[in-house]
Amino acid sequence: MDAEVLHLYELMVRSRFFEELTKVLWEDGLIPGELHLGIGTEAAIAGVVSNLIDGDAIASDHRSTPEFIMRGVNPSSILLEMMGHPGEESLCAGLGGHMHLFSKEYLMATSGIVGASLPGAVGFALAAKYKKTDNIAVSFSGEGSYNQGHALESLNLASTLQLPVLFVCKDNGWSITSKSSDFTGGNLVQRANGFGIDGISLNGLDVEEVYNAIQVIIPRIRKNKKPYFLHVLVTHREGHFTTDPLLNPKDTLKKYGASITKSFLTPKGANLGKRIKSVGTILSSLMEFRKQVKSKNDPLYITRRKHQELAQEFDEVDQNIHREIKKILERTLEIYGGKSK
Amino acid sequence: MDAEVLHLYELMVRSRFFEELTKVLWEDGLIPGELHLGIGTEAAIAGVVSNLIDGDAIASDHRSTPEFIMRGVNPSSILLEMMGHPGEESLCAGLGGHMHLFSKEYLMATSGIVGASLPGAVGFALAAKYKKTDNIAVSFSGEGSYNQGHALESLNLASTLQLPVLFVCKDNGWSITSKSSDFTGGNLVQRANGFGIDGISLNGLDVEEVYNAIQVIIPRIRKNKKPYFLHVLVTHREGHFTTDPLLNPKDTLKKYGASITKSFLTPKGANLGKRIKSVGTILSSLMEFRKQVKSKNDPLYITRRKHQELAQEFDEVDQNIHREIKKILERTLEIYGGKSK
Amino acid sequence: MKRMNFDEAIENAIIQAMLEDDRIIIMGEDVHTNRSALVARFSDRIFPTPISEASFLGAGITAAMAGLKPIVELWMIDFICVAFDAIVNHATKVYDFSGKRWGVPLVIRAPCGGGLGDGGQHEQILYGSIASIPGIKILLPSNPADAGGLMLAALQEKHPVIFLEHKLLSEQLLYYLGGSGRNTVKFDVPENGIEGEVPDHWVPLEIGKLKVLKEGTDLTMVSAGVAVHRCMDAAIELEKQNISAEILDLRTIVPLDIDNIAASVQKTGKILIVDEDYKQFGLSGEIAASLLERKLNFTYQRIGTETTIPFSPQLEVKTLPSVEKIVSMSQFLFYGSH
Amino acid sequence: MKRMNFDEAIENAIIQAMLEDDRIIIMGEDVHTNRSALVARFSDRIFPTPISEASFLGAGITAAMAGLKPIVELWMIDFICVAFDAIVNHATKVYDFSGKRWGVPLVIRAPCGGGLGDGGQHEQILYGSIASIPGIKILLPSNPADAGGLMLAALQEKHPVIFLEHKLLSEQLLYYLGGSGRNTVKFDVPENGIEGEVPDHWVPLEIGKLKVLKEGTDLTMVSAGVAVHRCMDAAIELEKQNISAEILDLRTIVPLDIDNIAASVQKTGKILIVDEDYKQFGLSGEIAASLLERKLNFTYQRIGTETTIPFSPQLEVKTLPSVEKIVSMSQFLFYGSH
Ligand SMILES: Cc1ncc(C[n+]2csc(CCOP(=O)(O)OP(=O)(O)O)c2C)c(N)n1
Ligand SMILES: Cc1ncc(C[n+]2csc(CCOP(=O)(O)OP(=O)(O)O)c2C)c(N)n1
Ligand SMILES: [Mg+2]
Ligand SMILES: [Mg+2]
Repeated sequence: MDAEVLHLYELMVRSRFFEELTKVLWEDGLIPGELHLGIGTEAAIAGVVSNLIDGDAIASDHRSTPEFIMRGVNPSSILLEMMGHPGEESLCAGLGGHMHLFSKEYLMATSGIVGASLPGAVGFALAAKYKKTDNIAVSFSGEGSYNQGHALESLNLASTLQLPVLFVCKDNGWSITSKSSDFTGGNLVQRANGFGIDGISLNGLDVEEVYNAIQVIIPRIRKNKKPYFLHVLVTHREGHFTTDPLLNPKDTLKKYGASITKSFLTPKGANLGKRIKSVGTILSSLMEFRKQVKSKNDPLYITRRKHQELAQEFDEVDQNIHREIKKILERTLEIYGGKSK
Repeated sequence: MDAEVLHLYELMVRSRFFEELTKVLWEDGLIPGELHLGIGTEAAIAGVVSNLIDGDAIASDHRSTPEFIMRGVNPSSILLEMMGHPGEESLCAGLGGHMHLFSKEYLMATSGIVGASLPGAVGFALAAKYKKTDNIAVSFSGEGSYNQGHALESLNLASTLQLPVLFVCKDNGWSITSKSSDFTGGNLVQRANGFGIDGISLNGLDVEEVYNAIQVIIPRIRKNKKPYFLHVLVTHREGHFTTDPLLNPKDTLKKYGASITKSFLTPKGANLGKRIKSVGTILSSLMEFRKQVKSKNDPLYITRRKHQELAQEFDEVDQNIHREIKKILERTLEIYGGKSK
Repeated sequence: MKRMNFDEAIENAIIQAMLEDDRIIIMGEDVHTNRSALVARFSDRIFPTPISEASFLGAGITAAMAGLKPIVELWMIDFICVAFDAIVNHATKVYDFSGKRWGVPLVIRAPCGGGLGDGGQHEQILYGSIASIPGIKILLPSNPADAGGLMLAALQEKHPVIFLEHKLLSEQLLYYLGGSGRNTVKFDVPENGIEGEVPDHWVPLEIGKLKVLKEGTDLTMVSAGVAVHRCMDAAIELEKQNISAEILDLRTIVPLDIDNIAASVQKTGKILIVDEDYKQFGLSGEIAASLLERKLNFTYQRIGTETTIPFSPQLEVKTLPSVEKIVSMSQFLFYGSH
Repeated sequence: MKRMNFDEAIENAIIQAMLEDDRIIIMGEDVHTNRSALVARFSDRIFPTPISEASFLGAGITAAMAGLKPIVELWMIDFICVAFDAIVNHATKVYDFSGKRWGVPLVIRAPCGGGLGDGGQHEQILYGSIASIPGIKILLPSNPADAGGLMLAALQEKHPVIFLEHKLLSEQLLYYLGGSGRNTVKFDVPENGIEGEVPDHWVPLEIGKLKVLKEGTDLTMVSAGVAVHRCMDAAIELEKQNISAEILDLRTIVPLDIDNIAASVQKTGKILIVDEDYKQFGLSGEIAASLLERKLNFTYQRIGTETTIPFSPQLEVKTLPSVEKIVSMSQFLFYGSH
């Protein structure tokens, strides 16, 4: 199990570091638009994604970066996409952005329309079944999406067409500023049952709990061609989106300077080498930030605490991923800066 | 109870005779468009409608004639509407037709879009609650509609806003040519439960069963301002719509001549008095037709069988309603013929 | 050359395509019944669905992205509205969002149009609303040969296509929705639309090319679907009055064949657009704008549906484009008065 | 006269209306937060809802029919697509279906428009698709005074109205959606739109009347919302080139104030339509057709969004109407070349 734990931890840390990086880039004005982070959902997603095989498909929502990173999509291409870089190297040539990430190669699609992951996954599963493969499709979306018509219809559709779909409901308890318990009649596992779909509710902050359950669930879906509903409790440590004004009082928000912005958004200025140097500083502060998050609701922290015997290995993973992400950032900024000059 | 049974029987017979009349008029080409009859649903609807009070609202679907008749909306105005008579006397001035009947006076709305009764009833209930009345809203729709997004959303909406809605699901087991059990995951009472709504499944062919249950259910809705789900088994004795080609082989369909058509659609011809005379013949054959329907699935027959002691009273009701409907037809045709001359 | 009904031609072209391309599947409500001939032949490629347009159209999109070619059927185009998001925010957007790397080869097939006395929720065409969204093609054939050829073309597209099938042209729909159980009502069915010559082997028609149905010198009439036949009938009337109308059958609403419309208008100097869809913010406007952008000089009129389609047949007939209206509007265009 | 922000003006007009008419309620996602000032004042008249646009908009229709006046809010107009059926087949149809006996006094309020770098599913305007359906009015104000006055007018209507609120004009939306947590991005916010003079007491503006923002002699520019401000900026540039543009702020998309557009075009002989919505099958076409129907002689050009709005800000700015494009197209209209 140790190797598995370390692998899962690695997936989670990679996603976490990557998202923390996007957060800084966003604050620096290098990522346009709203930015919805999956920080706090990593355990749930790692537990699922680690059990996927080639040809499995994913449909996700406005908070899909962890899935893309963990599934192995080129992180630099994701970063460039989120930065709106209009070029070949960006995942979607700069046309999609962070709410509309698509990878044909990995059969991954997203949508900013609440609930659209569900019909999306149903269609992927239909294709997989029609082609007589063993593949499945996974839908990732928030608990709020289970009140949206096309999502509810999709539960019934997958159930009656007997399709291999895993519906993952990432329940953080909130939809933007709405407390979901006030807006959800009944409970969601029971709701899935009402469409003839079996389901379970798990602690999505505990990656092993999810992983172990999924190890049984996914093979069953592959074999029986029947949908399954996985309800996981997660947190959104950053609010609905970055510097969610509802979570952060206005005046405390100005703490981040415009460091990278200055060096990269200004077309003329210091040479690229100098620009990239500032990156190291930023990443180190990310590391710092992450370590401060020792709340018992942090899936990374929970894993470390449960496996104190692996403390050293965890630290090594941190260091490796730190280096990896730093390289990705450097490469990305090189492409980005090179083009924007 | 006898008085109640007779009253319920009367509601059912009135609806049945009226719809059988519309069937003949349709076959004669006097009613345009598709015609979806509620024959076979009368017990379920009578059991509910008989428990409504002034100010209660109804949202229904493409098969709403029984509700309109039983609620007391002027039958002649309904008939004129279904005949597409463009005039003041028609319920909707000829603009709506049988799938789009509206009565502002009775707070009754319909829609030909599957599932639209549910948000419709939710909005009516919201208004009733906001105005601090004791009124409720009833949604009538088929079991197929419970797979439609806006319908499912509405269960949740009524549940979370705590609205006095009675969702009546008229389950005939079929949606056009689709066997509903093949297209419905889980069961519908359980599905309603999954939205936090209590529900029950009843034999909708037994008017007393429905009536007795509703006598308890509706007052509870009025008081608690909480939705309730009523699943009733019904039949559609005429198929999806009149002379449903899937139920009736093509060549047996020509049995009805164009009697009224000839006299009423031809602008010039015999005078009105003569035209109306032919009506008597038609109504008598309706009576005949109804009596032949002695299947154990006919709600009227079931009531008569259960209360053989009331045989004479039932016959009287039949005779009275026969006269009533005949008068309505005469009055209607007079208006219709008068205008179309 | 053989002859076929309109709906037969479509089914025939689909069969040809399905035999050649096993990625084609069919989804929709009651398709096991409505396409029973295809079920007999391609059983497990026909997927009947619950009454859940939003989800099965949405699923059709990702099924297409994953390598299938779904024909997603709606009972009527009016019901696209419950699935409109799948069109506006998904089917038409994926190709762009993906950096033009991922296409959605999806065909949406839906009956449309009025004249059956079914009322305003069941007789619309609605292309005016859909056509505004970049990224989807819309076809509306007027006869069996075009219907088959365009269906085949649609099934070879890499991007979403809406294939509209006018109810008054389809024997099957007239039989089913029009009330097969009675011979007491008559619909104004265009003879040359419901049945006609078709090729022995289907060849895809070019999408976005109109057809000149009748040459003329005085006036260009642009139309599609059933309205084309109304124009043809009106032209006979107009000939008697020495007005020679050129009649263009668009066949494709998006993309519009503006080149050929412009060529005709340059010749006649006058255009009358006859559109069964809602008049406002739709086809007639787009044609006006496109011609003006080309700096053409011409006089212009249009006929379209201006209100909710009334249930009453007497009112319905006055609301939909009719031969009378076309004749009258042509006279107006010609003489400046009716 | 006092001064207010755009969103403040709307809220202020709503407060005035709610005080006078207790049938007005507010429904929508997160309205308890986004309208917290109204919650404080009118607590039980604000109904926050689940993420179920189709059902709460549908419910808003019958609530209106039963005597209330709901303001149904959407997070963005893009999301109307999941509730499109409620517009096309219900809100706009009930009055007709009921024989013109039952109205639906409903106001749909929704942010719209691009310029925030949010991508093609969250920056649309979509009135081109909606406006084709008879029976609904569409408002798009460009400044606080019009916003308040039109909102009040909308709340006095007996029929459904869509009130569009451009994100780049709303301090609140810019703060919330634009990323209040950073001062590292700047949006191209029209100064004269986001804040301005408003009356002390709101008086309803007449729906369907445009405003001449600037008189001119050479060229008529027709526009609405943020695009109006782009036109004003372009006009300054054009003045330098001795082109005098008359600028019309439509304020109302449906019904169109064709009389006043025609009057201006009759004077200038030239029209440029600047439309942030999709160019095809939309506003620019409808104006073209309506002017041609009146047999006016004029030259015509249009600017609109021609593709899915790209996420990349560099591409986005090239896709939406811009001062540069307007200047260039005006020159083209004027000189026949750019
Ligand atoms: C159809 C639709 N309605 C509303 C929105 C606006 N919106 C974006 S995210 C969101 C909340 C989603 O909540 P949930 O599904 O719980 O996901 P979370 O953000 O909590 O991960 C809303 C309402 C939208 N994008 N699409
Ligand atoms: C949104 C939508 N999709 C499809 C249809 C076509 N349609 C009309 S009635 C019907 C079947 C409805 O079945 P059910 O709800 O069980 O009612 P029933 O006709 O059996 O009473 C369908 C699919 C429609 N009217 N609206
Ligand atoms: Mg959530
Ligand atoms: Mg049924």
